Amino acid sequence: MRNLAQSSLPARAATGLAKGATLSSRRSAAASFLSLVLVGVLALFITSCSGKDPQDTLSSVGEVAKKQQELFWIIFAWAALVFVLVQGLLLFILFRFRRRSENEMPAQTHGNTRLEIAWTLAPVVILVSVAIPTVASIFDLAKEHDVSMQVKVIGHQWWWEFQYPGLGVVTANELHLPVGEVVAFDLQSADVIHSFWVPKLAGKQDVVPGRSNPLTIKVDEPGTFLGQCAELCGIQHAQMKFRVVVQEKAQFDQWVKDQRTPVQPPGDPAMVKGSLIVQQKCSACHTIQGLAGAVGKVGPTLTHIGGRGTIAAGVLNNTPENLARWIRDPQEVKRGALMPNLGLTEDEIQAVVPYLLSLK
Amino acid sequence: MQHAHPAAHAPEHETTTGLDHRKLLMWAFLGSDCLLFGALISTYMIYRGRSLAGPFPNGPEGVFDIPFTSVSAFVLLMSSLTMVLALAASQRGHIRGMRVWLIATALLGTVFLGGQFFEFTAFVAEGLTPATNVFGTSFFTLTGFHGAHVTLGVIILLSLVVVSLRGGLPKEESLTVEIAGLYWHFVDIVWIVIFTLVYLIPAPLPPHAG
Amino acid sequence: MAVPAEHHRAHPGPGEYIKIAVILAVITLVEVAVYYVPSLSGALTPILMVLSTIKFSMVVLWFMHLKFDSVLFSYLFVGGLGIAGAVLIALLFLFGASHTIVPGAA
Amino acid sequence: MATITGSMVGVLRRPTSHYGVWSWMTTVDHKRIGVLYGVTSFIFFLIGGVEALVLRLQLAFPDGKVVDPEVFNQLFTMHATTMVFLVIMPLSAAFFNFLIPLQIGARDVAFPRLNAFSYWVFVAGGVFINSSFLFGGAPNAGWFGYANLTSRAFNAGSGVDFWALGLLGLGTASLAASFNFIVTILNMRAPGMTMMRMPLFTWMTLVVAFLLIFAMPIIAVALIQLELDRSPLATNFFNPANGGDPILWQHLFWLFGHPEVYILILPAMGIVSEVLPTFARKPLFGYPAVVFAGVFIGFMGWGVWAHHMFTVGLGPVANSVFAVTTMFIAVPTGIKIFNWIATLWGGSLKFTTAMLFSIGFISMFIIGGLSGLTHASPPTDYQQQDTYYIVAHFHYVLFGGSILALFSGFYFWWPKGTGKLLDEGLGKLNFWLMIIGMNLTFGPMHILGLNGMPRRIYTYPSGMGWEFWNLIETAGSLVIALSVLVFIINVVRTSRNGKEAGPDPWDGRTLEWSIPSPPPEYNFATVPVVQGRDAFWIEKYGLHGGEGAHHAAPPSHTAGSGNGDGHAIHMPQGSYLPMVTAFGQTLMLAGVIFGYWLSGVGLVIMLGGVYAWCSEPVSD
Repeated sequence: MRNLAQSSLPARAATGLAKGATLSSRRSAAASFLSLVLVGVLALFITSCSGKDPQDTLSSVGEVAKKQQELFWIIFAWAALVFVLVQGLLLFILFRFRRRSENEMPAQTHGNTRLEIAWTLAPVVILVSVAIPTVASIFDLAKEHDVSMQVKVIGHQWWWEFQYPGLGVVTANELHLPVGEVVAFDLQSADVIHSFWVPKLAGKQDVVPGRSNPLTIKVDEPGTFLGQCAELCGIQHAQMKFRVVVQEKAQFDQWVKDQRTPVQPPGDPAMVKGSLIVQQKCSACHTIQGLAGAVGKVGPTLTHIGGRGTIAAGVLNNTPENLARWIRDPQEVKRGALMPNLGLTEDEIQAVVPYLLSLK
Repeated sequence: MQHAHPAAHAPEHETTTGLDHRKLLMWAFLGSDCLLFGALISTYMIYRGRSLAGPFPNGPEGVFDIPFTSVSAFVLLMSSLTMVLALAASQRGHIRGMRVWLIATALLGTVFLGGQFFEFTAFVAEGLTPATNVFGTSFFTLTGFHGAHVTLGVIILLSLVVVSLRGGLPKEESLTVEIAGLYWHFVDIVWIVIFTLVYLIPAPLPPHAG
Repeated sequence: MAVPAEHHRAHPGPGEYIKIAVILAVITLVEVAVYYVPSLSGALTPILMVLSTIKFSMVVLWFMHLKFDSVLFSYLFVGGLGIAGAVLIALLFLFGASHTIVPGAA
Repeated sequence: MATITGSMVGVLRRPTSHYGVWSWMTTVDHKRIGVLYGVTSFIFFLIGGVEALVLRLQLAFPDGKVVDPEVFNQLFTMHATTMVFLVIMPLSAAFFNFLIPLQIGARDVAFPRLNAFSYWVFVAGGVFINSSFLFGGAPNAGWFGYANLTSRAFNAGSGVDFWALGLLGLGTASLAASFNFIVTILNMRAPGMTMMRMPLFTWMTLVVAFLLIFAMPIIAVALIQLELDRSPLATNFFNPANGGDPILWQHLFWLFGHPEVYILILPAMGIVSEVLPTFARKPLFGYPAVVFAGVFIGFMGWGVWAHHMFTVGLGPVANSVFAVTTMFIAVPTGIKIFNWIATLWGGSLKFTTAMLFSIGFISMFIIGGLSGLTHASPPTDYQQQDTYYIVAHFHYVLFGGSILALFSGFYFWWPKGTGKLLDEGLGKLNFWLMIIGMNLTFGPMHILGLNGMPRRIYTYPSGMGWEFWNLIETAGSLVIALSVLVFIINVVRTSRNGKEAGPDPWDGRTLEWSIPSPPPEYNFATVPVVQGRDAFWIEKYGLHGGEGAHHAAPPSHTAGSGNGDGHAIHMPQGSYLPMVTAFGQTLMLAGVIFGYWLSGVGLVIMLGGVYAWCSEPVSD
């Protein structure tokens, strides 16, 4: 068997091409399908770069995400090249070597060492040219930059807590960052594994109980960016979202100042009623700085909840109607959320909502 | 086209490699079982020095009793000797000798198990349970799995004795003893590893402990 | 390795088994002794690793007859043993190198 | 004990019939077990498929209301668990069982009853896991079951227990089968069948069996640790409050999980490596390279597991190491693909349905491999991890790869198993619907992933740019469903009035085509003597075959001189005991959920089964 003559592929390719010119125009079904796939897949990729969508990883804004995107395109280019070459070759073969008569018996080629070495080495070359920028990028991203601010992120089922240790600010589900500054995140979890991800700003990093994971983000233009948990963390994993508001330095400083101001006792008697109900019903789980007794740590802080864009971890826009709906029956909005139905009367709800929204 | 003559493949135990099916299976199983203990030992080693509260394995608050464990490790080691002696007897057709050595091996295995039971009881008395800390968690699981292997081994050995008493284990069947022996020796070498890694090499104390 | 499966060497007899067992017993004694010698505590881990490797190999080679039996058995066993060892080393490296543990957190 | 089992054996008289349900339930014939594996796992394929359809319906539109979030989590967990453990693995096992003895020229496997035991444990395990839907809810923590979401504190129901215990049971099935096939392949080859003459499918089976026996114990340990954590012993393996580390679970899971990926794909590669040469009328190009590439992929599978964990925070060094080893896997994979393509080059390609599926495999697998390259690089993976991009990637590998190849195998070996050809017209319709459906379903997932859509979310709002492609995917999934329906119609129709296949409908190359279809119980009336690779091809066309040497009447092993009529060949008798033992083992596992007394009952049944098994002669 080993004595069989080994025909050389290039030689056969040449004859194949020569014959190809006189082939009938009927293409095999498989070949036409594969060309369809080839064009289709490339077209799909190109249409995916529209850039308007809020979590598009290919229209990055943050510095880290931009570096990751650059690397993606390098690797994608290699992949696309290989894709076109190999699928093209496959198509050609299917077309060229289809069986024309039931009696034909092709040359019994068993192998070709030189060719096989060639197509072992070719991928190695490509892989090396992918591996080098990969490793460089891994270490570049892991480098300690000139950090100007620290933020501690604590993942909870199913909301995010953000602590600014240097600034004495604690907030939830809405992260404010100053433009152009390098922010170092310290990611921790209060319960199960989550993953912190703002696609336009940086790739994700897992949030693991018992560990503390680092992540750096730097954004050079202001804007509001969406993020969400990327690791399955239970029934409401899908609804564990947050927003990142990147502001000019002055606006950011103003926000910090507002956040540090404790809640003032309300003057309006309608508001007093709301504050009393909140004190009674909410304070075991929620903190409101300045409201006596409201020091609970189970749920997100409600100090300045009126200033946030969304409630229930990015699920609902923060409007009076939505807040009322949420308080009326959290389980209807977010099945499985740890906030129970408090059984407030409609009257009480109408008192609580304006009070909470007044906390800006 | 040739065909093998029907008579040429008559003996049932003739195999491609010339090796017995069951013995091949046993070695493949032992290779596989390496990974079982590999994962258990890895877990123990990863959690070394990561317990948040005592009791710890060694040091002033340590629960390990090295002289005691050394004796039981020695007992298990010697059971490997009695096991090969049983095999040697079986291969030479000394059926009664084989039974004696098999019983001796099972007995030594039982002594080892008794020691392990005593050790577990003592640890629990000192406040170490599987729930106490990650040392307790990984220690009891690892040594418990080993103990389960020994128990199964003892059952196999005693079954062989019973089979032999019914005349089912003549000289020609010594391969059965050999295969059982492979399993038994494997259980012994696992303990050689555990004895060194778990007992003799002291674990670092957690930085914030005691 | 070149020994064909059918012609592997005969297993040793009881005399050789007992000799091996005596060596094993002595090594075990040395192991425990080393454990109690304070001046050796720095080198305790490497000494114990070497000694127990010898014990391990002797049981496998003589009592389990790998020295005498078909090399195929050795492949099967060493395959599993090798992967298990590599996994252990890799995991110890991974957990040793990277953990930023927050004790008692969560 | 002895008397109990003794009387039990007396009650369960040794089955003697060769027909009817009981003969199937007690069979130890590898071909029948293969058929049982195939039918059972195809039923699970339909169940897992329906689960996928519900998931796709939920996600067809923003704010879907088809199922509630808890059910959604259960469905995607069960979809993946089913497809991996109850479909692709056992479907591969169906081919192992049916084909291996035929391909190596053996009359049976080394341990026929152990083989039956594997099957029954698999059935029991599959039913057990799925029964969780009836007992308070299916597992809901993903097929990867990441700790500590699986701990009692965060997952009080018993779904996770069904999952962990069920997988332990299925693990026994895989282990028993793997030991069996390792011994069978090493030890029961026909004279002249050297290792380097074995069919590629047999080689890949051997590699997979080794991967299984080394990988299964690791996941078994992890699952046991999980169950101990959840048990009254309250261990702390994955409990961070007491020093445990949930990341340990991830390491152990992926130490198993990555070899598992190759366990799922290597049999497919083996099938393709049989189909392509047959319909190209050429030997596999570079056989040794393809074999070694397969072995090397299996070996490398142990050094890449942490690429599933790039975002966990292992540090730059570990991430770099695992990135490089992962990329390196592309080399042997590339070797295989190029060798397949070179097999086609210069061949005489006949586009049967089996061939189309195999070509589809190559094409789709290339896409899956290339998208894999983009997340072998950690910095890009930080964006792609846990998004639909990953879902796209592994569906191109597992559906475009494994499932297409398995369908190729159905169409290829169906005539061998049943004696009847599947209809080629319906087969081609099946192929085109399936390949169009899968590209519609999984292609857009690349875009959604890059567009920031995470996996495992039961809902998404409008305005994210995800609506259009999600709808297309759902439509695509219905096309896949249609293609499976066409397959079923094909099976039903041809079983009634299909064309007779004859022993060698495809001008086959390997020994299974030298015997009648379906093969007799003893497979080979006379044991063949193998002269080289593609043993049957050589028999037909001579050692230097091809090039005009076209024999009209191939020799067959159906009849011959001597005792070639097969009547004198004794095959092992059927047995109830594998089933009894498997039942006992499953009860033992179920007892962990339903009460330890049940475990006791199970243990007694199992020990009784083993005891009777050991004392039962191979045939009376």
